[in-house]
Amino acid sequence: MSGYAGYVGRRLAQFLLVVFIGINIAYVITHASPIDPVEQSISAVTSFGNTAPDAIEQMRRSLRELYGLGGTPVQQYLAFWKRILSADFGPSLSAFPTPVGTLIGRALPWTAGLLTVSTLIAWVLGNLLGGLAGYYRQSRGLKLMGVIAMGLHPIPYYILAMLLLILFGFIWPVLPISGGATMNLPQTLTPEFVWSVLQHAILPALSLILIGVGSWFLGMRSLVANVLAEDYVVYAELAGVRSWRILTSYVMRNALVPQVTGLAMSLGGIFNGAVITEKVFGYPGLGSLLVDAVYAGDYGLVLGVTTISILGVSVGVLAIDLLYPLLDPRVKVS
Amino acid sequence: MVVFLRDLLRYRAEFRIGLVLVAVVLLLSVLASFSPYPPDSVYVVPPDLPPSLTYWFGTTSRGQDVFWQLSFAIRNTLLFGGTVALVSRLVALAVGLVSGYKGGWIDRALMSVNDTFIVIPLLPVLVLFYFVMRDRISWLMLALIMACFGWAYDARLIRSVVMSLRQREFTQTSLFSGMSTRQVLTDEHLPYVVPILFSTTMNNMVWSIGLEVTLAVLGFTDINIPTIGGMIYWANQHTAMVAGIWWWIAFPTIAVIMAFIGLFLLAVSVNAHIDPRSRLWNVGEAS
Amino acid sequence: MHASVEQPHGEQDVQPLLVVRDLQAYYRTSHAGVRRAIRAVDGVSFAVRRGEIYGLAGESSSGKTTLIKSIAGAIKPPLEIVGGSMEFAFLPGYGGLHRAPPAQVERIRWRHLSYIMQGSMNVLNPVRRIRCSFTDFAYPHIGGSRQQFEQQVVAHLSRVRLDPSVLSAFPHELSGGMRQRAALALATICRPGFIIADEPTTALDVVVQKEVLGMIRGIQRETGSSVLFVTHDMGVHAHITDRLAIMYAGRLVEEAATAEIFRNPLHPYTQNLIASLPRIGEDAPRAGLGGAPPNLADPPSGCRFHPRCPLAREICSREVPVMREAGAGHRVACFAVNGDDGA
Amino acid sequence: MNDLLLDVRDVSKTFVRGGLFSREEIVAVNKVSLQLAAGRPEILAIIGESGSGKTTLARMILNMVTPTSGRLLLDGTDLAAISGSAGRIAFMHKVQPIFQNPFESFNPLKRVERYLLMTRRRFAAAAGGSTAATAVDAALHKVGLSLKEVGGRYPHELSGGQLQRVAIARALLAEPKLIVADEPVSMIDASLRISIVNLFRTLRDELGISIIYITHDLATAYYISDRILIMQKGSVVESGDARAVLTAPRHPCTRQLREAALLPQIAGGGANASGTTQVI
Repeated sequence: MSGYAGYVGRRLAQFLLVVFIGINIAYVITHASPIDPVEQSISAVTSFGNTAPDAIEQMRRSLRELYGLGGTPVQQYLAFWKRILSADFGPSLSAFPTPVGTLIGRALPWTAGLLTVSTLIAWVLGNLLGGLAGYYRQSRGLKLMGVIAMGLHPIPYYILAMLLLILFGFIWPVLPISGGATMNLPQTLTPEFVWSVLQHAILPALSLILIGVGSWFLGMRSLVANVLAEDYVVYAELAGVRSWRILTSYVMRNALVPQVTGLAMSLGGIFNGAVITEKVFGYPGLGSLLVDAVYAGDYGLVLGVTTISILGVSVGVLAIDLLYPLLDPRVKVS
Repeated sequence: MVVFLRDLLRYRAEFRIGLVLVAVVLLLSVLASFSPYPPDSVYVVPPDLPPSLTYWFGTTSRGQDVFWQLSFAIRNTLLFGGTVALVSRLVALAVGLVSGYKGGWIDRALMSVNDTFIVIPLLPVLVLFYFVMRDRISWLMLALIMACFGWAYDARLIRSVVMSLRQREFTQTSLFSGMSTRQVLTDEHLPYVVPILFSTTMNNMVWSIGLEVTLAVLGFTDINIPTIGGMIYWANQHTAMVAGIWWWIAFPTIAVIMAFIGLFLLAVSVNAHIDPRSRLWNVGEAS
Repeated sequence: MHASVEQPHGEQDVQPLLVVRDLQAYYRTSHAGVRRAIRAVDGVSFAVRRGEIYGLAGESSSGKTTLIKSIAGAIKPPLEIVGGSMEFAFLPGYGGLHRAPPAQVERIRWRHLSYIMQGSMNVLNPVRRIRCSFTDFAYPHIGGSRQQFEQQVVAHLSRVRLDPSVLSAFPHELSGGMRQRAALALATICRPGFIIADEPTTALDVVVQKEVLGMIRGIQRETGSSVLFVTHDMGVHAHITDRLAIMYAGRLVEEAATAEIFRNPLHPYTQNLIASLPRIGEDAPRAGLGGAPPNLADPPSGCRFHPRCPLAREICSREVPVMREAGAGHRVACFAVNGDDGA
Repeated sequence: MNDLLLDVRDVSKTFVRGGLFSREEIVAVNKVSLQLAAGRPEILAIIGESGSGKTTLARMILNMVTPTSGRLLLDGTDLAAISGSAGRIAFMHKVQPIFQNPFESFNPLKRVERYLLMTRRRFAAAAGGSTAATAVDAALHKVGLSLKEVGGRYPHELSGGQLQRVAIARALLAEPKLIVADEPVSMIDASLRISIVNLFRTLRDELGISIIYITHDLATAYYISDRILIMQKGSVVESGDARAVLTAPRHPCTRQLREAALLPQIAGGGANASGTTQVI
């Protein structure tokens, strides 16, 4: 088992490195600005309406502190880390004085739910269909699906989300195109609420799933084509092992291994897609929160969402990495 | 190289389709040089006209000819994607070559950093960047920062190609034939790296253009330079869909989808062509 | 030209297990509009008797791999069976696995016909435990309760001197020799009547090789199986096969008892091949054959060996020699040996 | 010190696998010494099973791998001291490799004569007299080929035997004193193998080149080599005159190898000792 311990150690180290570099990038960006970010934020906030002068002063103080603009560069850097590590991003400017943490806490379940469900559906569906398409190469339906996947995969999330919005918002309005649930429903686990959540999630999830399925489909299809040439598959065919068993336990099972690594590597990109999709469909998750925070000039909120995003995606990657040995027993050796 | 291209043209339908799509988009972008209107002026034509013989793609609510606006936009968008691809290629090539040839702890360190850049979700970081820069953001600045993030995946690919090349016996034959390391790199190994470089360039352009469109429609770029995302941004600002000015959104969308699918098909077909196993697949299917 | 396979000499009463008649297997490709046929197996006839190890020797492009692919029914484009038949005694009337109904083929695979493959290192599914491979391959044929089956597997593993614990291992956890023995156990667990062994020991170190060959011999003798043993290594043939056929450029050139081939080779190719092999304790210089094996997309006319043959004469480039009895159980396809009336 | 062409003194090579968390040391070569005399060309066979370290030893002699400890001297020059392109060229002028897989020895995208011409230009241009093409042709003639057969051809257009001959011709163009051949005939077809092996003998006798012949095949080693070195798990277990070692092996490991080697001859008098169904 020491092999697995070594593997876990390496993955943990990589996780810490990702978080470390990610946070440092955020630091460099926020401190490289040629403009005084505090005054800019304040002017952005105050331009929206009347804010009492003492509230502005309080904002200015907390912003200065938040940006860590006091002291030497080293002190600024350490203060920045302290904030991140204590997950304290101060009060939100746009929803003053609600703490940024509360806002993020409210949005996080929406994003996590949407992202997890749609990513899993896309991954499972794409790999299943791609696997079948690679195995039954003569099937016309699967060939057609390949062409569709080739057309869907390169389209960016925004364009697809917009097309879905046009289709289901203007041309054939059958689905809710905005929000996370019907506005005035109480957010408790009633059947109406759950049904409404599901309905509202269809379009955002669909735009994530369509593109996801396309890319997993193409990847799996070419992986299967390679696995088919492996000796153990040829051998099992010669042994008269049932073709369903060959497809599942020999072909797909082996082709899935790199697709799991692929999932870990593309989590960041999928998260990008979720941000924009949420905005298009007014879904109340992190993406909408981030974009609205920019419009409102809410520095603490932007920084908070960015940090949480980096952390969240890294945790997702780490989780996949830790599960990976279940799928590939060879990991302990290399 | 010539043979390679000829084979691609002859045997890969994807390559032919991709080439046609990219050519159409390129043609459109070249036309920008012949535009009768400067790109940034507004109200030069009557607003809100549907497509007609005079205004092929109609006009916008801001009094711009969609056709000429689109040709500027696609030119800028391609230029943007090209810049990101070019700069990130330099980084990817440098990291991939060093990592692949040096190996050892240098390789391990570089790949750790590399994997980090693959994982970090870029959109929030870019949004943060815009938030800090605001109106000072320029397309070149955005291109450079995207390039700083867009090299990682391709560096890994290049590294794996290089590592396998380094282990192949003909590399030793070349060295023992008295070739210098530089000669081995440029004469013996480059022909294997170039196709990878080409296909990753196409994929990288798809990626960066997609991100640029996303940022632009949110208004997080320099919206005064016409790009595809910028056009959609302005159309959204004027609620073009609701107002029925569909051509303002439809044509840029069609153009950019053509660019995406075209570039992607080029990348896929080159990739498939250099993979010997899928070549066998084709032989099997041909018979 | 027509090569006939008569009943094996002197054993009319025993029906052979496999009879291959005038088999032609080509790779047909069409590349850039140019149709090409690589005639990898072109008119091969032989019979494998019950309970013998029949050796097949040949160089890299001799077509021996294509021949066993055809016999095993692993025929995928661009490979095509153009003519001839391959009749197994346990699958009569079809002339080859590729013509039999799939249900029939599934029934006989592994039960009657099994396979030990080239590069046996990679024949075991890397993400499945060895136990699962045994279940996948053999359980449908053996049946019974799971415990009985497992007992049977364990007992069989002991024949190749493997501990039952390997069943719970993944292939990468075993050494090369252990994997090869596990593959051997897998191929013989159903006590098949016919085993195709394709270079089964080529990748192994000599000590392990000898051990594995001994096990193949042992199991074969115990079960009475027939083995078609294919390898380019003449040392291995000398060690394990009963009869030996030499293949050159898609055709058989000679067939006899293995000892007879080594003591009294008749075909000039075989003669050169045997004479060129160095042996420990013999210091005489040896000469190799000139030239190179032909390109099977465009093979020489007549006897395919004639451009390299020291005994070539005029007829050799014109006509194809057929396999003829040149002694007791010794067949050879050569005009110089059989005389010009060979055609 | 010029009485030794090659002096390998107590070299070891340890590979480290894993990284920060799991470290594993593998001793590939363990304190091996061997000498080749200058001016007295010979063929030295290094025999071992996979994992015996014979290939790592060859790579150290070719300066492709740096030893963890010990010294290698070629013609009095310490391999560790070689630096710069001039030093490298001078080294390769003395030692040239032949690899196992002839199909991999040349870049599949390039014509094979490229390597011949390049070698000639880099190592023997000073020799002057003939043009590069005639020199290449002459080298090819030594291995039984000609520029007419090989010129303009890509590797896939030649057979394995031909490619291996080209590889030898290329090595000859550097006019080396030593050739290190790692399993040079294991992928060559049986009917062509012996002529390549004979070629090595010719190189020794007619061109005065010493050859280190790495193999697992005892029979060819017996056939051409003067001296033999048996390796097991990184160490040399037995060495000496080829005939003596192989006909009367002393070390149990050598004996085991010798017994396991399957020779292409029928043991004893009867058919296959097995006496199964048919004895004719």
